[in-house]
Amino acid sequence: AKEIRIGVSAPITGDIAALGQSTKNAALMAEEEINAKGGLKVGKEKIKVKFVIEDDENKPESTATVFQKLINQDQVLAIIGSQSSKCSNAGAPIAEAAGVPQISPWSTNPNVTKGKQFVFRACFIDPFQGKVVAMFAKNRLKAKTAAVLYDVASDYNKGIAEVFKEEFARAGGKVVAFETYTTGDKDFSAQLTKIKTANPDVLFLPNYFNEVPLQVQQAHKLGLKAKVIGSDSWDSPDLLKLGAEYLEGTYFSNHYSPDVKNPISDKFVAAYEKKFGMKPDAAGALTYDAAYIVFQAIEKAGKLDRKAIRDALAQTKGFKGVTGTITFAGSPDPVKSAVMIKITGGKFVYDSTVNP
Amino acid sequence: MHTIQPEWQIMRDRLRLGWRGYAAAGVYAALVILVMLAARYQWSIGSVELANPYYLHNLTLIGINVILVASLNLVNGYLGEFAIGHAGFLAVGAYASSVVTLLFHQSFWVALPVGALAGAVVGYLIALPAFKTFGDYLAIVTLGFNMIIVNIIQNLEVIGGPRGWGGQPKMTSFWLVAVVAGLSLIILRNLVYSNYGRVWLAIRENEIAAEMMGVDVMRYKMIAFVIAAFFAGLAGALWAHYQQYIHPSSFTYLRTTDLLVMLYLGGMASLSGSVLGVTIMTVLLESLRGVLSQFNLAEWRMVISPLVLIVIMLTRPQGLMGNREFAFVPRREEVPRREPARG
Amino acid sequence: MKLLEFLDVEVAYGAIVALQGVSFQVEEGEIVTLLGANGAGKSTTLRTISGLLPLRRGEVRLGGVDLRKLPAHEIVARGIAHVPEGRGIFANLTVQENLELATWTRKDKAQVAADFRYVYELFPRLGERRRQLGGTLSGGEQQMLAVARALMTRGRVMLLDEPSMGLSPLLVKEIFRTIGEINARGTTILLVEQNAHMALKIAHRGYVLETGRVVLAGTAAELAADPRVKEAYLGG
Amino acid sequence: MNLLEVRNLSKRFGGLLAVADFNLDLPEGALYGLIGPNGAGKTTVFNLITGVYPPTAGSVKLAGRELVGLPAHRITQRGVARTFQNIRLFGGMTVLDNIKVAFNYRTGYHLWGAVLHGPGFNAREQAITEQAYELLRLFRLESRYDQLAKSLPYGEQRRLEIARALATNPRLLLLDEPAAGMNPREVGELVELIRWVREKFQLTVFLIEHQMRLVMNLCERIQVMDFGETIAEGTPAEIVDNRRVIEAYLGEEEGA
Amino acid sequence: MYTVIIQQALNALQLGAIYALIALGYSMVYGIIRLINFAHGDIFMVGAYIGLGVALFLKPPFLVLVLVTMGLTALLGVTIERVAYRRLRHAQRMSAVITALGVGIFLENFVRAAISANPQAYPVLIAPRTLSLSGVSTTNVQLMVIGVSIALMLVLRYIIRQTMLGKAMRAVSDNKEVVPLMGINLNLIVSATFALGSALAAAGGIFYGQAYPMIDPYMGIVIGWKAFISAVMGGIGQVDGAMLGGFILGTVEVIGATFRSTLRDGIAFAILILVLLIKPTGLLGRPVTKKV
Ligand SMILES: Nc1ncnc2c1ncn2[C@@H]1O[C@H](COP(=O)(O)OP(=O)(O)OP(=O)(O)O)[C@@H](O)[C@H]1O
Ligand SMILES: Nc1ncnc2c1ncn2[C@@H]1O[C@H](COP(=O)(O)OP(=O)(O)OP(=O)(O)O)[C@@H](O)[C@H]1O
Ligand SMILES: [Mg+2]
Ligand SMILES: [Mg+2]
Repeated sequence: AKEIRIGVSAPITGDIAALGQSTKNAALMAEEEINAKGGLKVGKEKIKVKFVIEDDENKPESTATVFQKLINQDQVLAIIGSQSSKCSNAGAPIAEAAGVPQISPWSTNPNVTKGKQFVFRACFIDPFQGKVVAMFAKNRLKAKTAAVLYDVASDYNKGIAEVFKEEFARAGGKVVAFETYTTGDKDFSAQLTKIKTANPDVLFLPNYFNEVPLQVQQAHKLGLKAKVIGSDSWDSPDLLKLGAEYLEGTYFSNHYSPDVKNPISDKFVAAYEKKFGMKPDAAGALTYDAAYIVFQAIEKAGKLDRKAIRDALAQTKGFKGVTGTITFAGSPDPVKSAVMIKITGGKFVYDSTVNP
Repeated sequence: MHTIQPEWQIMRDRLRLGWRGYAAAGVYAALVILVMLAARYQWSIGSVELANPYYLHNLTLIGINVILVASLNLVNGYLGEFAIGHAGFLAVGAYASSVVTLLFHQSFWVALPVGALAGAVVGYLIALPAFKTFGDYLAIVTLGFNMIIVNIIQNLEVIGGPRGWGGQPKMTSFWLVAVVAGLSLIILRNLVYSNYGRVWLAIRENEIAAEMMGVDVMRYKMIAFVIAAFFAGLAGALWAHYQQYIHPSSFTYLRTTDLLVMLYLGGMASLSGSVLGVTIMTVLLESLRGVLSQFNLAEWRMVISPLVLIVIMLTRPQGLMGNREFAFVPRREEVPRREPARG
Repeated sequence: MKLLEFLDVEVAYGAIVALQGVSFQVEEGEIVTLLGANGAGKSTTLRTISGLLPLRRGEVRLGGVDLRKLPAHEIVARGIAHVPEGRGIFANLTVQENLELATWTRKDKAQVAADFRYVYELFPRLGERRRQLGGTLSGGEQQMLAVARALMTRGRVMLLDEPSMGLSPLLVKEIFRTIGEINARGTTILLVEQNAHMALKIAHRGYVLETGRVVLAGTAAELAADPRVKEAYLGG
Repeated sequence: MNLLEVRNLSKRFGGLLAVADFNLDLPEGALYGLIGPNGAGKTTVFNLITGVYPPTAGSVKLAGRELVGLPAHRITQRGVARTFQNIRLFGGMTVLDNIKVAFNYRTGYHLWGAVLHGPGFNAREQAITEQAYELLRLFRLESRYDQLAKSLPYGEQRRLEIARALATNPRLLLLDEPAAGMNPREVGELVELIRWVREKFQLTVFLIEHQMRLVMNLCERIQVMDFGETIAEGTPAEIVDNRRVIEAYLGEEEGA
Repeated sequence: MYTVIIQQALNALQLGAIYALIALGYSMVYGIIRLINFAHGDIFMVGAYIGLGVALFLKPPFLVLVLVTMGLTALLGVTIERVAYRRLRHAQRMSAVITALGVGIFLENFVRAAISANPQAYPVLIAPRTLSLSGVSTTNVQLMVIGVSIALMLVLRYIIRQTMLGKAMRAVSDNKEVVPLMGINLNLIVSATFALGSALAAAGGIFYGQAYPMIDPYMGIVIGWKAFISAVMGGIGQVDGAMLGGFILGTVEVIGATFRSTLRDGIAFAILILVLLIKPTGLLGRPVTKKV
């Protein structure tokens, strides 16, 4: 039987395996939904969709191999992935050279799409988010001084941290401590002790959800008083499981909030919860959106041709997804709004929307 | 000595490459050409394309890893040390060559030797203090330098820092890797079957006795280490201009661990073992990928592959080819089938 | 009474057959010596008895009990005390600790204490150096410790593998004197020696091994007088 | 003319004075012995001469040139070779390669030669192989040339170790208990071998041994150590009658 | 300023104690059978998961929980030795090391595939209390981690120095061929070694879960390497050395992070290399005498 194959490159093993799992979940869900409707309508016929999901181990070198396999062995029409920017960066030259449209759900580093014809993303980029958080700290929280603790070995964390530093200073604030650690660390007390001496108004932690609880907890134990803010990497149901009490009253920026009345998002969250027994994280939601953007593009292209799909993708306009409205007009980086979420009563609660 | 002429005949022949050597080189070259032709004219059996770019990609990676593993074998197999910082030199080669092409806008043909030499120079600087220690202490010192190299890269914004660095021109191709890997293997083989290889093995077997044979142990250790670093640098330069994007996380101990597994799987002190180890590991991991993704079981790949590794090690503890070579790797004094005749 | 029996034993290291059908026996209370050139299979014989090597064929019996299926540590517990070639001292344990370990299987606390007194009396040098690490002892002292350790296992049969190797003439004499003394107190001894002169002096009987076969057997006096033995092992 | 002159050589390990004021004049072509109880410091003297340990004090001159301070491999290159009390062959290498290692500092080719395996390289390697093989022949080991050293029987390992030492082209050969673990007949053969080697290679030999048969048969003069100190020195006949030597080393009756 | 120094010292102690606990097991297995058990970090991880399971399903008192977890993890360690290492005991050293790497990767990914890739929150088994004294804050958990690991070291030290088992273990490390000739079952001693080392790692896992209450399948990798580094720095094979090494690595990392956190790893390793250059066999390692 004829089928439409779409590749997914996900970090199923390795340091962000949890994210790989939600990527896989979201992809399979999209696959199931579309096939339940008989598949995609291409030209006159309906064709079923098959996602080929491969483990890129969150390693750039493995991602390259995965892309080669997906493109040449599985003959996929498009690739969703990878999640971390370093992996998308390693895959992008391959997709570009082979003329296969690639859409990364979650790679926020500006370089990923730079100079590429075939590479897109479903999320906003680091500079935007860094600016959103800096403005929020300055204007909403009325902070005068700020401290940052981030993972120096991770491009994502570092990217946002630096934009934040710049934007916060531009807005008239002062960054009094700018501390780092390395992926896999569990003890941050040395850095936090140093931060404590600088006595900042806010502490910005643009780090992954599996590290943030330890950081806030240790900050708490050291008696740090600063308000804590974070970024989209906080978004995971596990964040609260791991340390709700210390996170009370903290804020983070995100791609979307289930609280914002949006039928698409409501439906997605409900279905996901039903199927997998947990709330989806942003990576899952973005993967789901990416899948549907690709679906739409294939149908619009009207033929199973990579170049045509790419052209259709580039014309995506006003796509309504779980994470908001996505438009690729003239740029592979969508112009999207961000939301700020506050952790209240052990829950993620929508706080405000920041438009670009 | 007239009486021992018959044995001499045998040995003299073994000193040369001999027909086996030429045959091996010929077969290798023919295979490479075949693959290239298959790629060029898209030969296929049924619907299976023979030189599918994915296969070509894996062959290319095998070639790069062969350079890495075979050179690491000098230090860990022949010299018998336990160095676990090889990924550091890979990083040096990758980044140094990228500096040449991306920052100085020079040709890749300049960058390639620069990468290798940078590896060698850094290797030399590290070997100086590292060989003051030995055994597991040497392991930690080499690991430490590897981490320091990665940490320095993370802190250098001009070369991308933790974001990684992309945009290298795609200069490395399958045929280039095939040629470079082939030449590297010939060079390593030549070294191994010379005074150097002999002395390395002697140091491995008994360092003090080697010293009593007049061996400047430190010097020979340094030579092995620097040569290994040279080839790692070379591999790094090739790799950076193949993948067109490099990231510090690709050069940590996890990468070195992969190399060690391939090395010891193939067997210590065996160049054909290194080739075999790399090939088998790559083929194993990729075929698992192929099979498992059919059933959406990608998450079991890393569960099954270590089990296979363990079973192989338990059944062949010395590695697939430990201390042995395939017959077609020409070697002096290989064991003759008959006792040498007394003349 | 036959205490130790070795019946038609074949042992191999991979493809190398080290013993090809060796038979001999040791009576209770005897000193029996095994002579042979380097590589004849003497050490292999001892290692087979104490279960360190598996048999390919044949039988080993201690007081009628088949030892073949037992692991080495149980064979020791049944009364074989083996002083290995090269002594095998635990270098980072003290003299006292080396001896204590040899009592691992023993439950008779009182007898153990008495045995400690006995060996320290037999080897006063060891008594002086109870707290010294085994590895720092001189060669002769290490040899004494190895013998003492074997005594502490309370073996009925002591297997000694070249106890005089590397010792000064004075110590060689002392070791042989001690072997005689241990035997006089009731321990049966199977002695492997290159120093055939001394071995035949204290042994009751002996066997000569050549490339894994017994080629000669007899009383010590017979062997010492045999021209072949004279030629090959006594240096003419 | 003395080939080896050792003056006031001492070595201290922590609190232990392993060698105290050791002196030796070894004439060119001589065959001397060193005996003494276990732990007397004999092997340590060899280790000091060959540069394995630096001495605490003293000097060692080979043909008038100071050896103390040189690294061990330089001392070997100057012409001092040795064997070890417990055999130290390159067990995992072939018999022939064991010998060929000794040529490492006079291969006559450099790294480039080895990398390229050019004609010069091949000629030199062949010459080395020929010389090594010739040595094996002299030691009746040629039929074993391609076996791993560790697979040889003990006696042949001893022979190989001596052959390997000779391959470094020494002027002075130090043998540490060459007869250990040999039976009397084998010792007899070893005596002949050492004599023959000395003639054939024009060597000066200094050896440590506990088997008096060998020492008395072979050595022109003997030096006796105890607790690091030299307690006697003389011809074999003088030594066997020396009271102190009998008390410390030989025991009451004549040596076995 | 003083408060910062004291605070940092406490931080260093806690981090060091965790490294030290795991380093102990590394060092012991190494000291006795010369195997760098690269799976040890993952045994620690599994120990933490077992502790979590026991806590969730049985809800026993803390002490019982620790003992049960130690027992179960010891069983795991013994099984791994039996299945994966015993056959390689007489093979060249590196074969077993590579097998250990394989076992480690297997454990990580098995736990991930079988349980979840998501990090798990660790239940609070000891009610945390923050203690503050003139600007220095610590918690009872922090003090417990430090205290218990020191206590465990003392126990281990006693076992190895004074008991027959300990003597037999040291004998195996000196000369394993001769051990059976003393009537001692070599396999039993090796199993005991793995049992002890794994049990300690399990204890480490639980204390870790109290100090950093979040565990994931890959947490053993980094900690494992650092424990290995600690063990080597202290002089591998030395129980005291492992402890010392752990504390020093903890301190060095804290100093590095305080001084310039982006270069922390670089600084930490530079210091480590320096230590090894000055004392090439680790701080408490016996100098290897090249006895000739
Ligand atoms: N571990 C081993 N592997 C292979 N062959 C061995 C091994 N040990 C001994 N052999 C061989 O078995 C034969 C008998 O050896 P064994 O050690 O029993 O001799 P031996 O009579 O004790 O000699 P020696 O006087 O040298 O101690 C020899 O040919 C020897 O090379
Ligand atoms: N590296 C070392 N460190 C500490 N002590 C040492 C070292 N080498 C030798 N010794 C000690 O020095 C003394 C002399 O040892 P040496 O090996 O020279 O004795 P020897 O005369 O050769 O004895 P044997 O006849 O038993 O071989 C001994 O007490 C020995 O323990
Ligand atoms: Mg023997
Ligand atoms: Mg000696």
